[in-house]
Amino acid sequence: PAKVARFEERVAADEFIEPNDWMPEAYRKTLVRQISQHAHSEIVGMLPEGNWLTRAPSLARKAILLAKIQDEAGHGLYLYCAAETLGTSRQEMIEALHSGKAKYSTIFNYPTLTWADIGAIGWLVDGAAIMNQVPLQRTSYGPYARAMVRICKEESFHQRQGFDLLLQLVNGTPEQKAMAQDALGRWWWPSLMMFGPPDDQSPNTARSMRWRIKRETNDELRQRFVDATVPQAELLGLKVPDPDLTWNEERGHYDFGEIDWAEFYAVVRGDGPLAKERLKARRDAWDQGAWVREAADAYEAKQAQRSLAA
Amino acid sequence: PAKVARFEERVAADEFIEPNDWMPEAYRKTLVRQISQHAHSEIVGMLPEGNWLTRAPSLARKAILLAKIQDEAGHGLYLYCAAETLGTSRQEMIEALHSGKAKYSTIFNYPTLTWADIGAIGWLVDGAAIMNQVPLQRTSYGPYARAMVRICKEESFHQRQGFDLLLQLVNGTPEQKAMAQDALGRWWWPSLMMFGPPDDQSPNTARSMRWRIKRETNDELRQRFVDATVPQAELLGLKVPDPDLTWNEERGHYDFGEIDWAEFYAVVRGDGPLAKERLKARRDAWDQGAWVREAADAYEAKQAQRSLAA
Amino acid sequence: MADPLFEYLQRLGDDSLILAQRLCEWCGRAPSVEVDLSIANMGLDLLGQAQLFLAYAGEIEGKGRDEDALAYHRDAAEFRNCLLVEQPNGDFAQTMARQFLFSLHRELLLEALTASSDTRIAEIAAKAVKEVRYHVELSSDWVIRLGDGTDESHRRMEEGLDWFWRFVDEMFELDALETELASSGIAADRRALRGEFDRRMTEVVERATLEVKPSQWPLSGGRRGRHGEELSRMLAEMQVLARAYPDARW
Amino acid sequence: MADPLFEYLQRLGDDSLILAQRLCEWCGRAPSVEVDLSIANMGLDLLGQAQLFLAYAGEIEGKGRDEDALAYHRDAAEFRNCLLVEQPNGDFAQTMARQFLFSLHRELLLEALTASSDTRIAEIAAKAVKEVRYHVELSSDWVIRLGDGTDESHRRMEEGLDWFWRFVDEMFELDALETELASSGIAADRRALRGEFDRRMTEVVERATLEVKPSQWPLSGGRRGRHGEELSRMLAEMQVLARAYPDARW
Repeated sequence: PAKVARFEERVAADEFIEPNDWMPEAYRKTLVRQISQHAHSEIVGMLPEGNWLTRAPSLARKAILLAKIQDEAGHGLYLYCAAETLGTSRQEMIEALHSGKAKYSTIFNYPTLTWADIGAIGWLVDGAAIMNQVPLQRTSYGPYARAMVRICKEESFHQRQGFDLLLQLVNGTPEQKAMAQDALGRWWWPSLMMFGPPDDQSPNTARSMRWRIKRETNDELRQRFVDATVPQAELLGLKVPDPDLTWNEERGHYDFGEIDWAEFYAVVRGDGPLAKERLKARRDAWDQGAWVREAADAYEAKQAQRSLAA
Repeated sequence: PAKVARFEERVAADEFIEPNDWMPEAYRKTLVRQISQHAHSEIVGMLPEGNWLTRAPSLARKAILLAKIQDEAGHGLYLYCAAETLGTSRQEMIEALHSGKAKYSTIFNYPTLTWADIGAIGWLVDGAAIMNQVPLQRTSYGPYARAMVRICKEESFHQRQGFDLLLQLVNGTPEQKAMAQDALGRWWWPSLMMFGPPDDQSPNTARSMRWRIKRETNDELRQRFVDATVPQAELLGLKVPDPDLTWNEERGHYDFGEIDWAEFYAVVRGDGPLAKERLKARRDAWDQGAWVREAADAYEAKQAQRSLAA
Repeated sequence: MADPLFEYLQRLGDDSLILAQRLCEWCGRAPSVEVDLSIANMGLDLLGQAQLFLAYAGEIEGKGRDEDALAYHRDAAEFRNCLLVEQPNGDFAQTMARQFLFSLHRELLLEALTASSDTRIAEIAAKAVKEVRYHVELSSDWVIRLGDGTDESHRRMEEGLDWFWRFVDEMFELDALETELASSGIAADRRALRGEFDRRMTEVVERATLEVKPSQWPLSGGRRGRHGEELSRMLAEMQVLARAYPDARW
Repeated sequence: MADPLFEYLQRLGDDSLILAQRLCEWCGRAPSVEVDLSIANMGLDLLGQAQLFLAYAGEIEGKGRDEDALAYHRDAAEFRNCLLVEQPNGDFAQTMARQFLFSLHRELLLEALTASSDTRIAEIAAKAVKEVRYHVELSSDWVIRLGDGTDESHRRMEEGLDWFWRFVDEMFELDALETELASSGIAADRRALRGEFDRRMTEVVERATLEVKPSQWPLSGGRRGRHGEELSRMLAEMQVLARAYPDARW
């Protein structure tokens, strides 16, 4: 109890908790769940973008997309490492993903249907991610906070690239503009869902905020995202697919329509449009790569033995 | 020896030898080799054509090509059955193919690079096959001869379709015409090689002809093919890639250039441009289908047991 | 808004076309020559049906597009096939599961359409239903044989059916467009076919010693052009020549 | 006949472009996140090299084609890459075998080209050689690790090298065009690189406890546009958007 009090005190004072510091089990568990979910999202998120990598319509755009996907793999790595400092191995985390026990962002269960979706993902999905992540640069767990600093810098770069891709489309041929509008139409609502259930259905929020694992509520972040994104859509000349969207002078915020929570919970449950395909792709990659990982281990072992013998 | 004499007599009298008749071992072996090679050619031959099936540029052409490939699978089946009447199982023949022991027509080790190649295969490859096969309708082994009757009818249909495909191309855009010319340029020489080595390097020809397994020599058939095909090329307005090709008034035949026999023997040896890919494709199909064939066998066995028990 | 009949004919034609294209991918790669033959057979039937429905669709549209223009010059979002038929082949068990689920629905639909008040549709359906009846037989046989074969084939067949389950409901959806066409006797009421589908499907699945999985969150969107990620990839291959040489005739 | 320098630059650029495209196919499917990262890394380097060589090629041609026009609007027969780089990925061992054989040849070629009398080529080569040196290291490490790993990885690695052996000679062919360009100091004499290639290749293969197979019938034709069956299929995917929307800029 003295430990707990001391811990709570440090966190309240915005001190960083480090791997070897004492922490409550629930704090550790919540963090592992949150960080590994974030790591899995980066890795699964490579798939919808990778779907258009081989079809990118110019060499420059192909290089930008490949670099972006590479960054995501890198983020996945930092985050797995951060989670490992909490005593959970990467193997365990990956098995939890493959068994469906661990989650990843619901958004990656939607399909990328045209090239414009690559722009929409950069602009909206990375945009939403930034909203979530910027406050986490001051999260209470040191390794996580430091990973976030680096990730946020790259994410905002990605967001600008996504916006730029769409800008090119809306200034292009009528087909290109239609493609961009269609993409916004499909990605808008799933992006809003990225912030999670509404506050009144998010029971752990209070504790996570006290622990500085979360620093703002789902609804606050969602509102901030809408407020930031709607003007950008106007800049692009694209229509947000929400008839209820209006500027509320009094609140100083946009009012927006009701999210289809039935769809949200279905996707969370693992029933997203491409949920099965995504998990299968990850599992297949992992299973088909097993012999490579085993070979690398065997080689390391032999090398260790050789240097021992030498 | 009396049996041999009686056999030779019957063959010389153009009687059919049937599965239960006595026959010399060498006759049986030669036939199995020849028929199974022919069967394998039908099956491997599905691959270069299948390569363009998913890309056929009109629905009608796609249907024609699919029907053609289906016919080839059918030919493969008749021929495997004909060979089985000689006491060799299909399993054995397929294993011989996959181990590289059994051969198939060298032509199928060349790649199909454009849609025009589908026309060239129908016109030239099926054309050459017909030259080889028409005389085999009167071959001495009954089941083989009867299979040939049916096969020849379908092959000449395929040849006309191939010619028709090319006719459409040469009457089309400049790119289409160039595609047709390029295809003839690539398929001409390999087609001439389909008739096998020159007579003076084909030691078994005499015996095979005596046994009516072969009814004309390689060079005779090759000449007949050239004589029939060159006018067709002229009709198409395409140039045969042979500077030495000229009509020889005296012989009443076309003279033509020397075949690159080094290439021929390399391809026979298994070094054709796509030889490894073709065998791998067949092996993979067979290996990946093993569980299906096993399941079918297991089901048959269960059914047999059930009807026994009933 | 496009003519409802034009839309409907595209749905009918695209289902056949896209499944035929998937079957073409098996060419030369089936577990045996006999199977190669029967897959080609079904592919040919489906191609023929696609040609008839799409040719008629082009006539109804009246803009001079024939079946090839529709097959080769529409983007993925313009295709009206159900999601099931565009799904990748997977292993042979998956291919047969897809074929069974689709063909069974299709047989019932075509049967109903033989009574369509549109005589052209009724004629095409009368021809096609015989072909599809055979596809149902062939694929049922495989479902049963694999389900009741070895442990491995049983597992694969169960996974195959399970994998496609979420695409079944879409085939029985009746949207406003089809409701209207059905009320004038042109289209069939897809919902009315579901009972018979379930009955016959269950019969086969039981004979195959398999279990029907509890229903999953059903997916749809194909009829509105909202497809999965694989369709555009398939079309890139299928349409490549027509797109690269727009002026050519073949 | 096209300008020899234009031809040569396409050869250099297409080798990079086509291999980069193959590497892109691995995206998200590698044996580990670390491997995904390093494949993406090599892909990016190769893409960059392709852009530089093809942009220069377009300038030399002088018909207003830039690197994208060349990448997206040529048919398979117009591509000038060697056959090795267009070969399908196969398993990870095959991918690393292909990468090792190509990168080793490429490092030697680029090293020689840093002394090209064409300063633009020399500059590109100077930048690229550093990148490719790292690709050689990375792929050698995998050849050794897999060759000297488990029995399975040993077998796969051996099969992987064996599978690509027939495409090696082509990379050292010096046709009339390159002979002429080499005599004026623009191109490198590819034949002169073979000894060093064999030496270093053998060193790695031996450390990997693998055996070099007796030479096979070598295949070539890529430099003349005679490719295998897979290139056109790859291009159908790569070029689909550029072909479907010829007027669009991206």
